[in-house]
Amino acid sequence: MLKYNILIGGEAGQGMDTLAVLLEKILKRQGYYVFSNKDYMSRIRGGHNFIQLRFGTETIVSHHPVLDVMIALDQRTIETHIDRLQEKGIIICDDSLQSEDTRVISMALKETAKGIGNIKVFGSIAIGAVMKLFGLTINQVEEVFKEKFDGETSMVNIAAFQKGYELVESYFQIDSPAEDNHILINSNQAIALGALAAGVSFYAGYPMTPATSIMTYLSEKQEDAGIVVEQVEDEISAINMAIGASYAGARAMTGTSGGGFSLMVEALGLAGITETPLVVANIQRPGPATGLPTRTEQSDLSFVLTASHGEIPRMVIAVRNPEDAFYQTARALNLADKYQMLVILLGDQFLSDAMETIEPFDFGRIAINRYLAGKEVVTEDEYIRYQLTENGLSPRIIPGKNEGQIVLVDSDEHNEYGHITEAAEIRSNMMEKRMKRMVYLKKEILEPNYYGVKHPEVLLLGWGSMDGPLKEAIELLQKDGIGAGALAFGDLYPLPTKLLDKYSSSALKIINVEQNYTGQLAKLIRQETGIVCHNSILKYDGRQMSGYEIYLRLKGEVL
Amino acid sequence: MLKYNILIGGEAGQGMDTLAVLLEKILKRQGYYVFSNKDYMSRIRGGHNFIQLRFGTETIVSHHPVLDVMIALDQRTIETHIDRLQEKGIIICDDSLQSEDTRVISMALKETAKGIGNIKVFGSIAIGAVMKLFGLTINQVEEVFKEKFDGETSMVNIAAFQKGYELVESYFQIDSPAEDNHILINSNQAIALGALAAGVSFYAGYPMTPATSIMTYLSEKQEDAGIVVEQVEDEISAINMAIGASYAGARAMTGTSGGGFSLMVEALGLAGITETPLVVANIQRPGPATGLPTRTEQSDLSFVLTASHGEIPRMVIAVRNPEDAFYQTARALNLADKYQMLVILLGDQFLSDAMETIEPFDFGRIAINRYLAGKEVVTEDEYIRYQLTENGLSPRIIPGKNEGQIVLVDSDEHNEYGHITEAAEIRSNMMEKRMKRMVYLKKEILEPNYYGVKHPEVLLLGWGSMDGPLKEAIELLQKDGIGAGALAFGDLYPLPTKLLDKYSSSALKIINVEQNYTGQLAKLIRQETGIVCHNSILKYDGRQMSGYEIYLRLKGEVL
Amino acid sequence: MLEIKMYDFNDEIAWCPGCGNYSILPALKEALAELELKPHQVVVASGIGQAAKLPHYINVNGFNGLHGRAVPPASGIKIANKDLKVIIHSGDGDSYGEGGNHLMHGIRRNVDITHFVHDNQIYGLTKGQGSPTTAQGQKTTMQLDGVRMETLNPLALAVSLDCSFVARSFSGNRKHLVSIMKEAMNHKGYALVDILQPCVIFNQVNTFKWYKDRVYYLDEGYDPTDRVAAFQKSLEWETSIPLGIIYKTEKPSYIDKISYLAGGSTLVDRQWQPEDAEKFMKDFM
Amino acid sequence: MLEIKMYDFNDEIAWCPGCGNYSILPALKEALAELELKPHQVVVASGIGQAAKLPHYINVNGFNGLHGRAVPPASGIKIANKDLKVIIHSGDGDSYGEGGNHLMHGIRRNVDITHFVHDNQIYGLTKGQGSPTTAQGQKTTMQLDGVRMETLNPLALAVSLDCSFVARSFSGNRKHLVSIMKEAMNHKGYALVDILQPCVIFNQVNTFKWYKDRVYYLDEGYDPTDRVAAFQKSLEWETSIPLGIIYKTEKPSYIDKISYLAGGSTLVDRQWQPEDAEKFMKDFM
Ligand SMILES: Cc1ncc(C[n+]2csc(CCOP(=O)(O)OP(=O)(O)O)c2C)c(N)n1
Ligand SMILES: Cc1ncc(C[n+]2csc(CCOP(=O)(O)OP(=O)(O)O)c2C)c(N)n1
Ligand code: SF4
Ligand code: SF4
Ligand SMILES: [Mg+2]
Ligand SMILES: [Mg+2]
Repeated sequence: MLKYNILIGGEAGQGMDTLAVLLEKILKRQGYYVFSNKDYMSRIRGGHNFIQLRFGTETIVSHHPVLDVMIALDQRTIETHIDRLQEKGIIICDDSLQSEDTRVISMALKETAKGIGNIKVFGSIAIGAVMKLFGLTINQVEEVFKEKFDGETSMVNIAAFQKGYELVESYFQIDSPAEDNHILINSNQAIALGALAAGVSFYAGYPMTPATSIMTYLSEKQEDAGIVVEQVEDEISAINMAIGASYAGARAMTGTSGGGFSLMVEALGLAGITETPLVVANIQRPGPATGLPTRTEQSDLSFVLTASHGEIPRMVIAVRNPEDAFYQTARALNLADKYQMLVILLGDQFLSDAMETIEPFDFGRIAINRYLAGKEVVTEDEYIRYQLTENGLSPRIIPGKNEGQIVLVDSDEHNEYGHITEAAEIRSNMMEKRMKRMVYLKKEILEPNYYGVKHPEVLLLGWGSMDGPLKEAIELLQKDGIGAGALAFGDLYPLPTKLLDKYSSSALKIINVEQNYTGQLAKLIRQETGIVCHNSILKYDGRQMSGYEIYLRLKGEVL
Repeated sequence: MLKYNILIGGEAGQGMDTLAVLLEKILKRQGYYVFSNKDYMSRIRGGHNFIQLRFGTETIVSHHPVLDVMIALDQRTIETHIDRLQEKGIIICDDSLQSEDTRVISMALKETAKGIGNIKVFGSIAIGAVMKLFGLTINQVEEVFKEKFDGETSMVNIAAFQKGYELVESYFQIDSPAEDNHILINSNQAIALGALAAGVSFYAGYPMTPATSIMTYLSEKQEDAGIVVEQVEDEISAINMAIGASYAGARAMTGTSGGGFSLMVEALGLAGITETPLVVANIQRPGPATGLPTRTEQSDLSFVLTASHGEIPRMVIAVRNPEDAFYQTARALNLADKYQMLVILLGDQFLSDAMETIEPFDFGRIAINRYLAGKEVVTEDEYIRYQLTENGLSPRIIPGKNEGQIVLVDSDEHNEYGHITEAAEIRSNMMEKRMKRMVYLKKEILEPNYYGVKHPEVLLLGWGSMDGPLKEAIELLQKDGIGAGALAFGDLYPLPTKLLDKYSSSALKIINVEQNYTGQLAKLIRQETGIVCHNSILKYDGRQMSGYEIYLRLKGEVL
Repeated sequence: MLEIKMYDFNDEIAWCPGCGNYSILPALKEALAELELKPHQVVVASGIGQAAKLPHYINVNGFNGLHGRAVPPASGIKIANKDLKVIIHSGDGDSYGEGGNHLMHGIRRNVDITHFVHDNQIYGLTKGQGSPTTAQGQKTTMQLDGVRMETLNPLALAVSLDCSFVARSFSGNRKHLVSIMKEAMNHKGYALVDILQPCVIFNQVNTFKWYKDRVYYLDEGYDPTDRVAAFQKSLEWETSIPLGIIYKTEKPSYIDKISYLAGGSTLVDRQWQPEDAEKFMKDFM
Repeated sequence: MLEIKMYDFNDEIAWCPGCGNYSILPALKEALAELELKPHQVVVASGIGQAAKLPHYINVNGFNGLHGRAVPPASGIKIANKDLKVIIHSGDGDSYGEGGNHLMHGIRRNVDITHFVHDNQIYGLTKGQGSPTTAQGQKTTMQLDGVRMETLNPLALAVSLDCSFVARSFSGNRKHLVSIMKEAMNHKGYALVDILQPCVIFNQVNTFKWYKDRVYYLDEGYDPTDRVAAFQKSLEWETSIPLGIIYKTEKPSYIDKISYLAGGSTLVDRQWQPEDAEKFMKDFM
């Protein structure tokens, strides 16, 4: 299958986002598979940003360094990326930009746009040209423009598109796609949609890149869905408010990035000791501290495994792609309710901005299970919030519903009624009650995705957003005849170990592939299983490894 | 050697603290070794508190469950502890309390006190009686009372003491001690004194049991030492203020307990990325959340190893006893300056309240090394705060001292000058620059204390406050002819592994002994070395294991 | 009026004998009884401190959260279930110190909760350090040479934030306290009531007598709707301390501003199936 | 007066063309030059946001800390080295939102620092969400139906806390801004200056013109030492917005209250040997 890779680059504020949205939507509507990712700076205007957009007739799960087409909105784009342009690639840019390169198609984009009546539409000319270069039809173009812009604006843009389409000749070959039956979505949107599907009715948060878009999406839908999304004064408030809402019986959630998560740490323990269901999404970016706000990293795993003083049960799930993000969010919410506990979802900037064409979500697969106690608890007796039971779970009711029954929860150690206690025996019982969940969770955890041969000699280990790149890397390795396999973990804690045991036994080399410095998955695996990785492929410069990059580094550094 | 164990119990507010301070000081001044620990509730009046005081003519490093004498200020004390009183033990209490037990010496404490002129002095009568029971002299008694109380009050109390001394007959045997050349101190006081010796000039904190006493002690001395101790609005402010002061060139420190530490987590990363020297003391108490505010636990180790999003270099040191606390605090401050990094000190409630007689501190052993750059940096050139060097450390100057040179630090990723950067290569260089310290630290770390035989069959592993109890447990095991040894870790991260490798190789059973639920040291050791503990002795009810308890549990559960 | 003993709970009370908190607890029960709020309809939220132990001593729903963090969960509870009567009882350190940011923005959020601050002008539970309301210069167990920080005036602060109900009462006058509590709970929007409460152990300055000698009661003549006058009134202290409603303003509460919530069911009772979200997928088609 | 170019720094400025921040930066340089403060004598501390990038664009010492946490390090810096001139430049979100508690208690602490808030009434760097000073009802990228929170009035807040210097200026009037900056920096104690700053990208309501049409300058006739009058003045907004010193009061700063610090050397220059602490061991003898 042929896949093509287009880069759109320029300064913040030049409208690359809009161009990319238009182009990827048209391609998607025409039936192509699309995968796009964003590389942008922490500023609103100026600097250098770019979007990479891959498309083809089969599923695409990773970005790729080699470019076929570049739409350069400024000089810097050409200079920065020209080395990555394939020999027969094309650069489309305004004729005001300078380049001796023969691959440049320099067009009077801005002049032409002015002629059409609005200089702002020059980008649409470029899109038109690109579509033509690939010999694509203009199917869906009008629809997409009309959805994106108001009446008149859409007309000028369509005219601009057509102009661009006319100005060049078709150049690349591409198969015609099947009919479009996909959605195009990123993982943050999928988390938000998963939360909506699973009945989240309260979300409290504080803006922080790259987590903000979860909240923005939910906020947009709040009236339509009848939910409340509250932007609070700080992340401490966000998590405590969500815990309050959850105690009261709403399905509540919060989300942030590493810095905000750090501020939430104390309250994780509050959810733990009060046995309040809570899902917290940490959409990672490179730390420490403010770090690189708009870039990507997977460096909060070690942290979230033990974040908060003292000891609480917790589950940690990394989302791997938009599809996973949707179903895992719903699952996390159900597990939080089932075990009256904390579930942490890990995403990252790469996933939060990477758009992928996937199967539409099956809402029939989602169930909303609240596990609230039924009428057997609603007696005339006092309600006992922390009743000691066999499995550590106490029947849960919510306050205000049963006359004569009250619900008392406490951040201090407490007895079965929720009252402060300092008794040694009760304390021990309560610790055991809470921590027992970790045993039950072992039955809930899902094994990692496996890609590769049955008995891999080279076993790659990764998690979260490494899923797609690992899959692509394995395909490349297999083409080279290397007996490779990769495990891509979603559930991380408790750590599922069956497939790990299975595939690691045959492997001569086990290599963790992570977007961090210390090899956090490898550490976790060593701690939990004693399995030691022989090599590591690590990256911590804020840019996501592609499948191709993993493949190259493996061959260069390890194999 | 004979050691005796006295318990003083009653309600909060009945003055046990004062009695204990008087008694232990007198015993210490007479030349006895003393070890006392506190068990108290999170309330100001009422409830049940007690202090256990062991003394003898040799070093004592742990408390002990078996009691020789009990001073019961209320009925509940008798009921709660009578089972622990040895067969030939004695209970001293007011005749208003009820007990059929033959070991009770019921005295008209309150009546007698009234007779002396102040009912409040009844406790001093009890102390007098106790001293007599042990056949002790009244040497030092007057001095101690006079130091503790104002003129008149001290006279009435001395009179009360004498009355008590007269009312009973001597009963126990005890060797006469050597001359007093010790100090009597707990680990929080030792941390504070270590900080003073090592030149801390700014301490910011927020009250939180059991860390408050560090700050209280420093606060008392602030004028005398010419330092500033600031109680701030919250722990976030405390750590950020300390970082600011440290950036400006003061030796700065902060301290708290787990809940406050949780709030400091984001700023740990700030110290990391700005390469600002910082020592944070976390005096642990049982979590999660508010937990058991006045009790003890060692459950923050896993947490502090990776606390904060992203990745920073850090050192983690647990203090093991007051002597260790003093020298380690000074060492931590020097290391923080040497490596321009974060050092976390772990203490716990047990240590913070346990008074121990130890050798006076040798202030000559303390050096204040600030590692600030000398004049070679003070040129007319621009100062480059994050200059890339071989070992990752950049010469450090402080702001305001060199005309023409400025110091710029940043919580974002930055270039050598401290300016925000998003460049991939600089980012990678800066991560490596910072993290390199972990390699150099390996040369700084101190091996754990080892107690026991040369080739132990049973190897106990513990850390921090388990040091004394482990030592005592090993002595007991050896008396039983068991070939046991124990490693008590002070430095925890990076983990020193030489002695661990050495002693674990011969051991048939390795057992971690920890005051937590999840076996946090065992996890760390597994992660770092692959060495797996075969059994665990864990306790998480907020009460410290004594050496004797470890011994009993080992024999009961493991051996 | 409901029976007061409905709110009784037999947990041992851990406050010191003579503590002002002992007067606040029965006042709350009385106010609840008079407002005919049944135990299951009420939630008392608190942080950590002596005052914050109150949820354990009364038979209503209770959320005893983290130090300084009473306001966010209380807000979350009310937003989730607007049918509940949500009350905060917490200390001055908890509410104004560690929790200052939540108070400030909680007032701006104007969720319909009533916040009673047991203001003993000291950190009681942690043994007597200065709190934001401890007088500048006062010696404490931590500030041995006197508090350096300037004294916080919580009422002036609340007025500056246009808090919808701002009042002061005193644990030493049950009748006044009950009546202010009732008015505060009946008020729609964020209501802050600073209750002067002697701590007999750690605050030897602001004793029962100290307060008693200084407090006076605002009368009919005082207009609590004038914000500037309220600000001026809030500055009185030291020699004469006004008790009563300092400031009051009518405006939409948080929930009023969300029409589908104000007019519809609570979030807790929202009817929703996964398929109801399917329509949102069109954004991604 | 020093040469202004002494403060220039050639880092690329990441603010948007037309941003009000561009007028604040040279005003600061001018004020510093006029006060003859050399680069090494000054520290600019900030949090995170667009405004908070300022330390990168000026050649003085800089501490660009965490979001919302500019006040604590600035206070620590000043306490450690009272000889430094410590200034904060940060945004409204940073100073009043995430950092609200530090502002409140920083004012009470009254450390001698000058806090300039670039108040664009929006979260700029994170792309246009409502900040504490965004008008209630205003539509933003997050609050699509308008901000529900009530608008914070930072000056009223500061006056309620008896902040020792409270002023407002406008990025659109360099002369006024420079003169207020100088007065603020010359003032001893905590000085808060709220600077109206148009964000040309995310705040289409409070534009340059919007401010320009509304601001007026307090004149000699206004007495900034009357706290109640200052409170009243601070409430003006909407149709006419006073610029100038709203409130000012003379009182001991934090360092003044610590005699050995006020009279002695800085903490940084303190002479101390380990043996100097030996005397404290007597407590444990
Ligand atoms: C994060 C955190 N920091 C500190 C503490 C310790 N702490 C508990 S209560 C308290 C002060 C309480 O003072 P106040 O709110 O005035 O209540 P009071 O005891 O006076 O009623 C403090 C500092 C804590 N529990 N958690
Ligand atoms: C703990 C934390 N939460 C959130 C953020 C994200 N963040 C960075 S700047 C900012 C808002 C800045 O607004 P403001 O202070 O008004 O500055 P402006 O950009 O408008 O100048 C936010 C929410 C962060 N960096 N850290
Ligand atoms: S310490 Fe003070 S506030 Fe706390 S219970 Fe005792 S008297 Fe009341
Ligand atoms: S987003 Fe607004 S505040 Fe930020 S630089 Fe641009 S115009 Fe200025
Ligand atoms: Mg208090
Ligand atoms: Mg702003």
